Amino acid sequence: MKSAVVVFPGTNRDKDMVRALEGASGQSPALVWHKHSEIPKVDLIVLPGGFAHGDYLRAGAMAARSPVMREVVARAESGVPVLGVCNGFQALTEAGLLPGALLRNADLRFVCRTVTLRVENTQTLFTGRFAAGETFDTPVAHMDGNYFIDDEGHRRIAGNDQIAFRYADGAAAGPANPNGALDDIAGVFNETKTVLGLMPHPEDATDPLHGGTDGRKLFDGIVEALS
Amino acid sequence: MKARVHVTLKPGVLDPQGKAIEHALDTLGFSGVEEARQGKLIELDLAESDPERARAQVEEMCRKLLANTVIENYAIELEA
Amino acid sequence: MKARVHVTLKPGVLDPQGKAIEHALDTLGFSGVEEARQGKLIELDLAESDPERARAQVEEMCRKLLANTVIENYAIELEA
Amino acid sequence: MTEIIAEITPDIVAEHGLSAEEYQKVLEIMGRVPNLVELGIFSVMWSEHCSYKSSKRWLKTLPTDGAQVIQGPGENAGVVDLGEGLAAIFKIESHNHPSFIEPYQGAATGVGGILRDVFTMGARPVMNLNALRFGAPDHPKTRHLLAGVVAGIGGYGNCVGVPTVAGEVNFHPAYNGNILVNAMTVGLAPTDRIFYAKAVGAGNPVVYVGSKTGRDGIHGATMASAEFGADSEEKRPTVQVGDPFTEKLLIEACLELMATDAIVGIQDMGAAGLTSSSFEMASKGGMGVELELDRVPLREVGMTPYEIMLSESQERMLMVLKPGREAEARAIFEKWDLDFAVIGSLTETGRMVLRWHGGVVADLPIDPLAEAAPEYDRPWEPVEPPAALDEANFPEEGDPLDSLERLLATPDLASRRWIWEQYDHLVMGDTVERPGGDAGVIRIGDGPKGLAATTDCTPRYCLADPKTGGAQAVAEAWRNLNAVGALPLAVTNNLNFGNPEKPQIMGQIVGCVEGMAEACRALGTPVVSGNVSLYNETDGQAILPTPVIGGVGLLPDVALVPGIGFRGEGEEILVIGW
Ligand SMILES: Nc1ncnc2c1ncn2[C@@H]1O[C@H](COP(=O)(O)OP(=O)(O)O)[C@@H](O)[C@H]1O
Repeated sequence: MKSAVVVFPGTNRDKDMVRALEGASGQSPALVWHKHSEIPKVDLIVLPGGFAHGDYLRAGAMAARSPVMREVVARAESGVPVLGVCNGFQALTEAGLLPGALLRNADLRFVCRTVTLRVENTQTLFTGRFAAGETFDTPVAHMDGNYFIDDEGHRRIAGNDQIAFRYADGAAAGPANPNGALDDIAGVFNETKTVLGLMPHPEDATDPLHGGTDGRKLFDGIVEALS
Repeated sequence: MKARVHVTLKPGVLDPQGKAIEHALDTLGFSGVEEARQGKLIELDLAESDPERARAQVEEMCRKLLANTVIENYAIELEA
Repeated sequence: MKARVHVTLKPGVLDPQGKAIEHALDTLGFSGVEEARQGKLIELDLAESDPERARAQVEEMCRKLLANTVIENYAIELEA
Repeated sequence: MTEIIAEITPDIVAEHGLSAEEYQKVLEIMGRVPNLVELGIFSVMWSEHCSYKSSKRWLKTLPTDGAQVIQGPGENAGVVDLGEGLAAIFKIESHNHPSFIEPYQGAATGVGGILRDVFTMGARPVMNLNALRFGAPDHPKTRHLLAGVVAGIGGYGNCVGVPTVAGEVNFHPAYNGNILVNAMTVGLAPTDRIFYAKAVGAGNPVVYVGSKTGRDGIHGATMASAEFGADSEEKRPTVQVGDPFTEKLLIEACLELMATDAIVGIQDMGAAGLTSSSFEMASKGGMGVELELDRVPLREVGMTPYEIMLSESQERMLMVLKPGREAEARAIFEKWDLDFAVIGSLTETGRMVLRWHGGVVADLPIDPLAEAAPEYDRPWEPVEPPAALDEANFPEEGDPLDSLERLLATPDLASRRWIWEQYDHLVMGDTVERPGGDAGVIRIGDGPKGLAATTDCTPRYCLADPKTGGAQAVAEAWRNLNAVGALPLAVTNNLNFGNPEKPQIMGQIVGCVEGMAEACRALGTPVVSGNVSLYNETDGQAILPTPVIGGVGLLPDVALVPGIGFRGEGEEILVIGW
């Protein structure tokens, strides 16, 4: 599987993501700088975590409007799978590739801890390795992860199986839902399930040193689907 | 000319900052606050001096960047 | 009655958000923006209906909570 | 010489924090009455903050050598050899007064400052730590200060993308009016690419990079050394706002340029900004420097030379490049959307000459000023050992489980999860031991080696017996590193004390430093960097003596980190070294 990781000024989980992709696919992803308007031909485009442009104005807002995003949107529309993690998820919603928006955490504090996710749809190229209803542990680290969508949108994404992951009871010492997200939503797909965004960081749960390797299933599944 | 943009959350969108302000005001003993909402104020200094063109420009800025219309409304005020 | 509070950074205080907005607008091709500053807009629904008492209340809220007077100024508008 | 101000009055001298004798020295060095710009430069260079005038005599007694030490105190940060061509670069620094005035921004810019000290030397920052002291939990200001400081540390470190892996927090009424915010950064660099602040080579360009200069924190350096009074909240505009996004860009741009061989010397603009950075770089290289202040990137119109030289705007660096490398460097900084300006050059005159609007606005000798920086052997009184406590005065303890519960609920022992969950402690993907254990641990590169770090101090011990307290802080850091399986290598320290002009306070400093030195010698962990914060008093009330130790150690294999949790039922519990 060939992949590309988009790097914005302020991206800071690019290295974590590169390692996870290398681990799963055996190939080094291409790094694409935000000012570039071209992306090499790849099987997967990834927007990693961080604080692109400082998250000033709104998280992901400025990243979503950088030159490279025009190409990301075009590729996504032509069916190339796109994965956005944390800041990448925020940018994908800002760019209109995913429904909803990510608001400030309900308690207004940054949160970094391990949470448990329940896989809500296993019939996608991203989640094929998971069993229906399976839960897994992965860290979160964000200030704006409070997923919001209006009622109509909520019904639509629920009806169309676009909810990818929900926060569930498990690893966390605190409440299962770390940020107040609507309906415990931690990740969503686009209509065709070729674009996935999620707040948690599966890339930081791929090495035994991370305290768990549950995140590998996601990456291994993607590689399997796209190779 | 100067433009002032108010970006506010749409009705129905959860406003954690507003809620936190309500709560803090209450804790501080300010009792009569029925609701608090927090939005953004963006002040722009524009080279454009024609009000109509300025407004059109700022409208476009709002749609393209300053507001996320999935969750936010915006209002523009111009000052000479 | 309703009150609207504008909280802005004092002149001279670094405004990273404003700078970033300027930069982003420029990248998007909006050329004539000489300066952008970002502040907060806080809207309050007050039980108080007397304008003078309302203003005095909101003044105090600003000093005690809504503005960080180390680096911010505030301005109050009342709406009936 | 362009006229800056007509007359330097005794009031103006006093406002600049210079004593009558110190001003006399200024006159001798200058051979004339200084103008305001020059006076401002003397003032910041001779402030406690920059000159360590009260503590220098005692800092010299600390052990700073060892086979592992590549660079001890005196540079932006200390450097320790990790073997296999890698070095750890680290330092701790205080941002106490600014954090009391504006907790979020004060703490945030404290993190920004210590990060710059470390990446200035060529290191990629890999761990942040902090040591915090607040007033009584029920004091009306404590909640606000704690929440603001923690949010500020997180707000900056999380955005920059450096994991905050450990720290400590204590509460005591002695900090009610004077909290402590000490931030530490540990970075990694190849041993053959370490950068120093020494400027050499007449004619070499002096380059300014980073953010623009505004009227931030003018007089901040002198404020940080002045005792607090009731009016201190009036000194507010001296607080600076941090821009972690720009810092992140600055890290990446500097490291990119450092991968070439274009840099001769580099120094961050910390307290006293352009003044201390240019001054120190020239002084270390025995050079003179000429700056064209018109070329300094400015954020505001109408800034004066005085303001430009004393501004403490954040996220700025000063470099000396090899001749002809300007274009290459400029391309890197412009790629990262940062300001880049050649603002002057090195000379052989040994003088600092500042030009502005076609005239000379300051002209002063560098070495005499640096050498004549005041150094005081302040009178001190040994601290009387406290009377022994009589066991008979303590009530019989009841049920041990009850006592345990009560202990765990005290603010000084309670879980710090609420704090460290607000810090991104996982970014970079190398965190092995998260906060909550004895020391933070990260993996170095692809492993198996790891690096451990901790911050420690028990102020009440230091109050009761400074020497033992100083030694204990080192020993505790040592044990915390040991407990995660690391071999302690070296320490950095942050000496937080009250007003050194009081002999009792000076006695605490002397005692703590003595104990610290003795323990460092005994344990083979030299002091490679540090920071001193004095005058931590409010209305004459000093804080507890708080000499914080930041320790760094090396692990042969991160897979062997024991971790703090009991692993399973039936396992034996041992107590060692009782
Ligand atoms: N300000 C802080 N930042 C990060 N971690 C912290 C902070 N304060 C405490 N911790 C972490 O919480 C744990 C317990 O803290 P503390 O009780 O101060 O530990 P100790 O007494 O062992 O130094 C430690 O792992 C420490 O690293």
